[in-house]
Amino acid sequence: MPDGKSTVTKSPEPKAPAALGKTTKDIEGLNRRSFFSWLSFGWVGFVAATGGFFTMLLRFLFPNVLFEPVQTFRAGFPDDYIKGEVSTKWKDKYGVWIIRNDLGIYALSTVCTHLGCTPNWLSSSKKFKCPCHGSGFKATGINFEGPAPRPLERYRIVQADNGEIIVDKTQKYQQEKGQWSDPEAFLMV
Amino acid sequence: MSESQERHYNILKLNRVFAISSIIFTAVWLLVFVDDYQRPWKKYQKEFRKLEIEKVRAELSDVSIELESNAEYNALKEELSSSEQKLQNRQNELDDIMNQLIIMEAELYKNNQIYQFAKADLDVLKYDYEKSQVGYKKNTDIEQKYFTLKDSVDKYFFIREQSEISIDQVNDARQKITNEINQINSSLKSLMREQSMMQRKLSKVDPEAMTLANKIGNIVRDLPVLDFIDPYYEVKQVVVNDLEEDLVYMGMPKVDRCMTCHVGIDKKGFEDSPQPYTTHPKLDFMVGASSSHPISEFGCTSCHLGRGRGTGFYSSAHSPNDEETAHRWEEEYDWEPKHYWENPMLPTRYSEAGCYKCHSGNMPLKEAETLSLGLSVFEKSGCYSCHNVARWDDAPKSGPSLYKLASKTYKDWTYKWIMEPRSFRHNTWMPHFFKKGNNSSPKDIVRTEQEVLAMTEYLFTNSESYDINSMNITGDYDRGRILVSSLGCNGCHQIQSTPDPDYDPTIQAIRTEQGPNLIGLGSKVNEDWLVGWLKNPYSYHEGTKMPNLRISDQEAIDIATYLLADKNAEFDDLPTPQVNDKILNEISADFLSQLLRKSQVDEKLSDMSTIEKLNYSGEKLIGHYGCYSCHNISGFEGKKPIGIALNVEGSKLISKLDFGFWHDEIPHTKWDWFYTKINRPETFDLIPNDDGSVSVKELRPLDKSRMPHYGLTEKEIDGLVTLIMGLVKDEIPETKLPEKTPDYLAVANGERFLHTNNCLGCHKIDGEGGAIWPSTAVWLEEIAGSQNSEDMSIVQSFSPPLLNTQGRKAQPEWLLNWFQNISMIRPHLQVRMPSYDFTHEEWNSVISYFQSKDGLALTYENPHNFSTTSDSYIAGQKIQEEGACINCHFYGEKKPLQDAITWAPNLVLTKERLRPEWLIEWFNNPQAVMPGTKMPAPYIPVDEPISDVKEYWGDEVASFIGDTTGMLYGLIDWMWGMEGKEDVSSIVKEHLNNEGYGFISDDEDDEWGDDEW
Amino acid sequence: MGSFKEIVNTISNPTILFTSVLILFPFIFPPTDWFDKWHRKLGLHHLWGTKAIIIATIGMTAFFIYGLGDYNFQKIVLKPDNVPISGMIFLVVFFTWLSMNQAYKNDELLDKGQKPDEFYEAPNDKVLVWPDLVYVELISLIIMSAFLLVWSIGLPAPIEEPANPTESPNPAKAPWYFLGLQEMLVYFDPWMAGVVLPSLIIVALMAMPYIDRSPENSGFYSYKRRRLGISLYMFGWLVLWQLLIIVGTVLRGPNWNFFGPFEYWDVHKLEALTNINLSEIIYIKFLNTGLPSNILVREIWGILITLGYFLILPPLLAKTILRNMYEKLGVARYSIFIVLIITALTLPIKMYLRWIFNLKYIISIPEYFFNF
Amino acid sequence: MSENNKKSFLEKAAESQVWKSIFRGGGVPRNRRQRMMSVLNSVFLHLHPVRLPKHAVKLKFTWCMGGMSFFIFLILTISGILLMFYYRPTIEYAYTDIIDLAEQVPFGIMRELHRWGAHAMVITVWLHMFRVFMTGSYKPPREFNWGVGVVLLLLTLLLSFTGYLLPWDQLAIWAITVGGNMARATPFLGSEGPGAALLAIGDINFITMASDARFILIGGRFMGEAALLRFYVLHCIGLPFIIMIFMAVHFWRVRKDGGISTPV
Repeated sequence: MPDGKSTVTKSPEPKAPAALGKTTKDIEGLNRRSFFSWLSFGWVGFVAATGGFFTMLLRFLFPNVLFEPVQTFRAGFPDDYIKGEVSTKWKDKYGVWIIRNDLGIYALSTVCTHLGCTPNWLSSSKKFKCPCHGSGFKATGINFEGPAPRPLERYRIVQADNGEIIVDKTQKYQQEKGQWSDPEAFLMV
Repeated sequence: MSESQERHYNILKLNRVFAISSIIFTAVWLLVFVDDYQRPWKKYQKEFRKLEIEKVRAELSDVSIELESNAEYNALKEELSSSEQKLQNRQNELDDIMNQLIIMEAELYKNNQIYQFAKADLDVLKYDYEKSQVGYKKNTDIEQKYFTLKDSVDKYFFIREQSEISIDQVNDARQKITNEINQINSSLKSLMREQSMMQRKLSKVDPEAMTLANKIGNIVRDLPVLDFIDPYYEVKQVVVNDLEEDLVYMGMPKVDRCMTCHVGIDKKGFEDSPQPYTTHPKLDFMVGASSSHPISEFGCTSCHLGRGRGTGFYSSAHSPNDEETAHRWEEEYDWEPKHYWENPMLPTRYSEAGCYKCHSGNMPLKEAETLSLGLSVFEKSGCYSCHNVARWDDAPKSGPSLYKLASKTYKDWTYKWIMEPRSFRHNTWMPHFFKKGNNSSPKDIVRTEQEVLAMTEYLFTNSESYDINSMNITGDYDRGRILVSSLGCNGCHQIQSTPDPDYDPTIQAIRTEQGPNLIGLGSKVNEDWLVGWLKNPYSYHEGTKMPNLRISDQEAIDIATYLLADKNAEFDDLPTPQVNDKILNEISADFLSQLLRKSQVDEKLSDMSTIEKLNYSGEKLIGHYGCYSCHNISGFEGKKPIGIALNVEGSKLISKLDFGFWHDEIPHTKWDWFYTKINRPETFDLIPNDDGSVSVKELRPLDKSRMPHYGLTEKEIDGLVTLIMGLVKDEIPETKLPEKTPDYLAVANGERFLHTNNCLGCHKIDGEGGAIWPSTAVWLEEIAGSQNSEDMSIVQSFSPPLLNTQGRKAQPEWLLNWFQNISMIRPHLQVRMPSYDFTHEEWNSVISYFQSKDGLALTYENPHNFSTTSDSYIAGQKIQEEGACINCHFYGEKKPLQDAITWAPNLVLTKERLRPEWLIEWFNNPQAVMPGTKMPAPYIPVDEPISDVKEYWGDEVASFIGDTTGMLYGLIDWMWGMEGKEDVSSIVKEHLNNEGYGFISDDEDDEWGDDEW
Repeated sequence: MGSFKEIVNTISNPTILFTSVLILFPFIFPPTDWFDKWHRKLGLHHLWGTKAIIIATIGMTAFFIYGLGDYNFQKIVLKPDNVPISGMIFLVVFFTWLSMNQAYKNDELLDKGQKPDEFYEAPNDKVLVWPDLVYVELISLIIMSAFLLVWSIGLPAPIEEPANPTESPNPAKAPWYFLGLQEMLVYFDPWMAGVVLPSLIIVALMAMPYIDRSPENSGFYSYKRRRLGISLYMFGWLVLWQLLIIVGTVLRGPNWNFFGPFEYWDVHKLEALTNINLSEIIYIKFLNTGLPSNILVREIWGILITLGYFLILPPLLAKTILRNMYEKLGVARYSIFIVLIITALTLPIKMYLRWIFNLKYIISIPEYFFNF
Repeated sequence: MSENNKKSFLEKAAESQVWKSIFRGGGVPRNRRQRMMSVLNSVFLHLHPVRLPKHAVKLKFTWCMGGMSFFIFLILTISGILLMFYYRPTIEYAYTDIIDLAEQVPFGIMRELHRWGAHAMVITVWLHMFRVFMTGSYKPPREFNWGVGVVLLLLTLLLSFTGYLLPWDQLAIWAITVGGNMARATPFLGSEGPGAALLAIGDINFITMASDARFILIGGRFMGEAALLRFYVLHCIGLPFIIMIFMAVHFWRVRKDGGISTPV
């Protein structure tokens, strides 16, 4: 502190605080071990309590219930879906097509990968056709005509304990990233 | 300078204090964590988990045992091992293929990548190429590049495809080898599906069925602090965004956490488990995911009320069903009524109140017996007459019209009746206004007597004249008795002289109380009036619900003779007091002083004669007690009812209900207040004493509670309280209400119409109604002995017809016509369909109810075409011949061959009356359409060899062999071709007069048959 | 003039832009004597003269004014939240110049054996804070407040359509001061670009005084004596921080594709997605076998390269090029310093690997979200 | 008397008891002592030393960027408090409250001031750091204060980032979504971060969307009401509280570590 001395404050130099560990005449006779253990007990306890506080703080930030819109829904049983057909049952409510083929069941997003319109399933020509700009997708979700840059996305699909299908929209699988081979992108039945 | 001089405290001591306080601090923090971890609901979830484990284990062992004993399963298992053996022999071959595949798949991966990358480049180039065409300068360079690349992309595509094809070929080869084993495996899998599902389920809940890692995870996931990640025991909740919790100034989306403890509420299989684990008792109707009220869309408290966010017994505002439960709860759960929450949970006895929020337009409400009973009682008691409820805005007054009272009855009777209706008719719906707890002191009685005298006087003075022709025919008591029990009077009226100790109020029971209990009429009405009334009720009171039964003069006299023979001597002997001027003055003064000063009142009174005073105070008293609310009384047209409106009574704040001096005697809940008010309306005028007696508050006569006493049973009051608790101001969004399709509305309106007009007092529809049946049996017993009356099929055949499938059955034009012009259909019936004065619209609403109920839209229908020369017609003729329809049915004026007991409608009517489509249904299985009917399915040759059919039934029938419907259409063609007399009533009458029904009876002395009628 | 726009569009392509900046940078901020020699030979030291800043200011202003005539440029630059960036560009250029200008002057003074400019009075020659400093502060407060108020009046704060979590805008951009990080996402997985690298920036900044701990040459502007330090800092601050922000804000359009400042943000513009992992290059292109199914085997090459880069390169450098530095700093400081530097260098390295070899990831274990 | 008359009104006022009680040392600072005292005795001004080396008051040397940052912080605090009177951090109201600030609230320009001030502060803090680096002022004995300064820079960015969400428009939520998604990739602690999958016992994953680092930030698995509230609390209470503590340390250490950077 170069200019500390040139200030006009006349306050006396603060005395060095008494070091905690320093023995004095009064305590010289005492057992050093007990002296240290009290102090260390104290600090250990204090640190533990502080740890408790921070644990509380962290846990406090995770509420026990969430008020989030449900992103998963139960889509009935596998037998509700006919092999080789596209079910549009959940299109309006959840934005999902459920398709069953010879191997199993998968859930396709109804959002066109071009500009986000909702294509229609044309059962006669076996394709999804987007009414906005004419993108076409096969029943697998693969794009084959029109401006859509990539295939439709698939959602996570698993089976509940009672055999019901659960579709989880929080998890998407993109074909171009090779994610369709993920075990939960496809339900084997 | 020694350092110790600069210290005040001994540092060692401070260290010690520091250590102790730190340790205490740590301990307190631990306590905080323990406190947070202890949640009241956890023990229930733990307990439920045990139940679930037990259940799944049991199910799994059942399934496994079943599987072990399944022959197909065992065979498949053996097959599997043998084909595994076979496969082992070809293992080398398979390994080769697999190695080949790996190489080829690597090839494909590469080729695919080349193609994909080239295509990606091509797409970019395509964009550039397209973009380069914008504007004037065409870039041929890009164009050329684009097309060159396009060619090579096509080439790469082809290469990739080649790889794919060769892989497919190899795969095919592999599949050929493994085909057998795969097939066995897949059929094994499908057999074991249930078992593996159970195993999976068990491994999720049962630690013993878990892997070691999962077992550890199972513990770790529920440790304190870590239990936010994926706890097994957790607060469960349902958020219903469009149903709102009323927070006074705003609605908040409903959040229900009831299932946190009531874990089994939506799971089948816990029906017999104790609370709170029990499955919802009506899972298919409520709560269940596939029911019409799934828990995810309706929550719990939207029906049951309570504090849905609560996860503790007390904090969720449970309400006990009765006092005993309350005591138990106090002991077990430290329960007390939840303060600071306006809508505590409804006790189970009132839980149907929730139904009314959305289904206020229905009657009866399916699956809600208590509420339906409440609605029925509310209507019968005429509660709505004094207490406005929007639903009954247009309903007629519930009591009989008093416009022409003087022509019907006597002053004395009227006085005694008003004073104490139940002393005349034990189960009347007319309530007691007097001799209640708050007006029974001798002083009160003296005044009451004068009040009633005044009202009687007013009623008679203001009664309109009504001409009655008296007839000079004598009636026969017995004939009257038989007529009353056979015409169908018992669908609406009882004749029950003493109270039934086993009376159980139900909608069905109340149906027979549509009209008054016909006892003591001799004390009440005069004969001429009664005869006139029976012949045409509408002429006495246009709005009456009593229909016209097309009763002849003789019949009317007979019935009157029978009914009037019953006199209530005890009632007749009750005294009628004299007019007491002093009291009358007091009464008149009470009313006059509302408008005038004391001196003016005295002056006015001295000017009035006794009769004037009687009439004056009578009018005022009728206004005061609100008699006009239920009865038409001249001088009170258009007056507002005297009670408070109940439209949102269930939402009333409890602070607005005055518990008077009863705050310690009656639980502080809305429903207990309502119950008390209905059960003993004067309660809040009384003061409870310590010894159990009551004293009356100091009240002026006009300040006393006027609410009358109905003498209802506990069950009926519960129904009313349920209804009142359902009258709430909640705004329910359209999405949660039943969809108001035309069909839905038609059915709802129809059901209400049928209820209001008591159609189900006589008819039965889909198992509901038919209140008259027991009295049919009584009548049968009388005329044909117990052998017949105990045979339900005979009782049914002599009761009004079932209305099942009526919409599909009848041709609407005919039905409308018939309603307005009733004629005989079932020749054997004594019961008569009355003639109602309903309008066209009303009848049409009934018809569209029938049609909508059967899913039939009102559309134009093609007439049924047929030709009398067609094969079909001739076949039909043959079938009716063989089926001997003539045994029971009239063919025009041709009488059936059998006795009248089995008679059935005239088939000539059929072509106008019934729909061919329904007839097919009917012929195929009469019992399915009308359970209990005596109609057999017509016999048609189905399984017989065609040659036999040709021989016995003829070529025409044979041409329809294998076509059941075709044959039945033949029958219809034949009926459509029938001509003849439609109205056979005279023939029937003559036959019955001469030959009777032909009951097979022990008692051969059939007096009925001899009667002239 | 159309071709000027095209030239600007072309040279602002990250590849060209970054490469030219990378080449020019050591000549502008020479880290060593050799570069300094060329710096002066090329006359680049005139950049820090008075004329240069006047020309630069005029040039930049002219460019902006010219650019605002272009619809596409205008649309990006005048987006309310991008306005501070334009201001920032001027400020950064000016203050870089100001500091370098003073540093060069001081360097000359020091070279002459004189004291730096800040010493022209004796160190103890002090002035009173009241009123000199307090007054200046008051005035700056007033000017700053007035400036902010004028800015607020002139430019309404943006409010777009109501939040819609289901409809993401294309492109979706982080706040502008984080766009440097978002730009790094192109080359790194989020865990690197969004978590590790930002943390390292903080750590590196904090560690700086503990690595460069000689108290000399502090308290005045100077370049010559802290050449390497300033050069490195300038590279991080100007290139990896400011430039990436500008690139991320102005030059990245729909689908995070590159767009020149005068280019229309066409959603349909495509960039070939032909990136390939190291494992694929090795196993598919070179070895012609399929990808091994074992993750460790599949990624062993990438793992070896990475380990080599982080574990073998530092001691190697310490023995060779950076011997002097190693000896000066000691093991601990050197290790921290070198790890920070070579981690920072992974960014340009990966950029070039991407541009040259289409390399996506050196290590690619998407199964565990570990891509590097 | 006549002497008194010559005193200006200000001087007279400065001699009053009221003045003296408020401003210790008394009088209008005319002489050296008074000037020193006016700095020393003011709780606000005594952040400064009494005297400074001459070059340290030269704007060319200091750029005044540290001071500017502090001033902008004050402006942001005041305008921020004003905004809190009208802004409600719920998804129902947040957006419309901002519109009302623009359209209806008197001097709703406070919102513009707050937003542009925030951007300006980011820039001034950066430039302050740049200046400190260029003068070598991070070197000992100021190395700790440089670290504090780095923390202040980080807090400034976080304050700006948390405030960015509050208008609850498309710009806001998508900027925060992009930023917040990076937290998801935190190694081990983010649900999509490397190594998160290793933190599992059996079938139970310990790092999921509902238990990772991003969740702490946005209070939910998806951007929503909880995120808005958390950002609001952090922006208005949490981060200002922390930044003020660090600012106090920073200013204190500027004095204690030898005042404004001076050649050694």
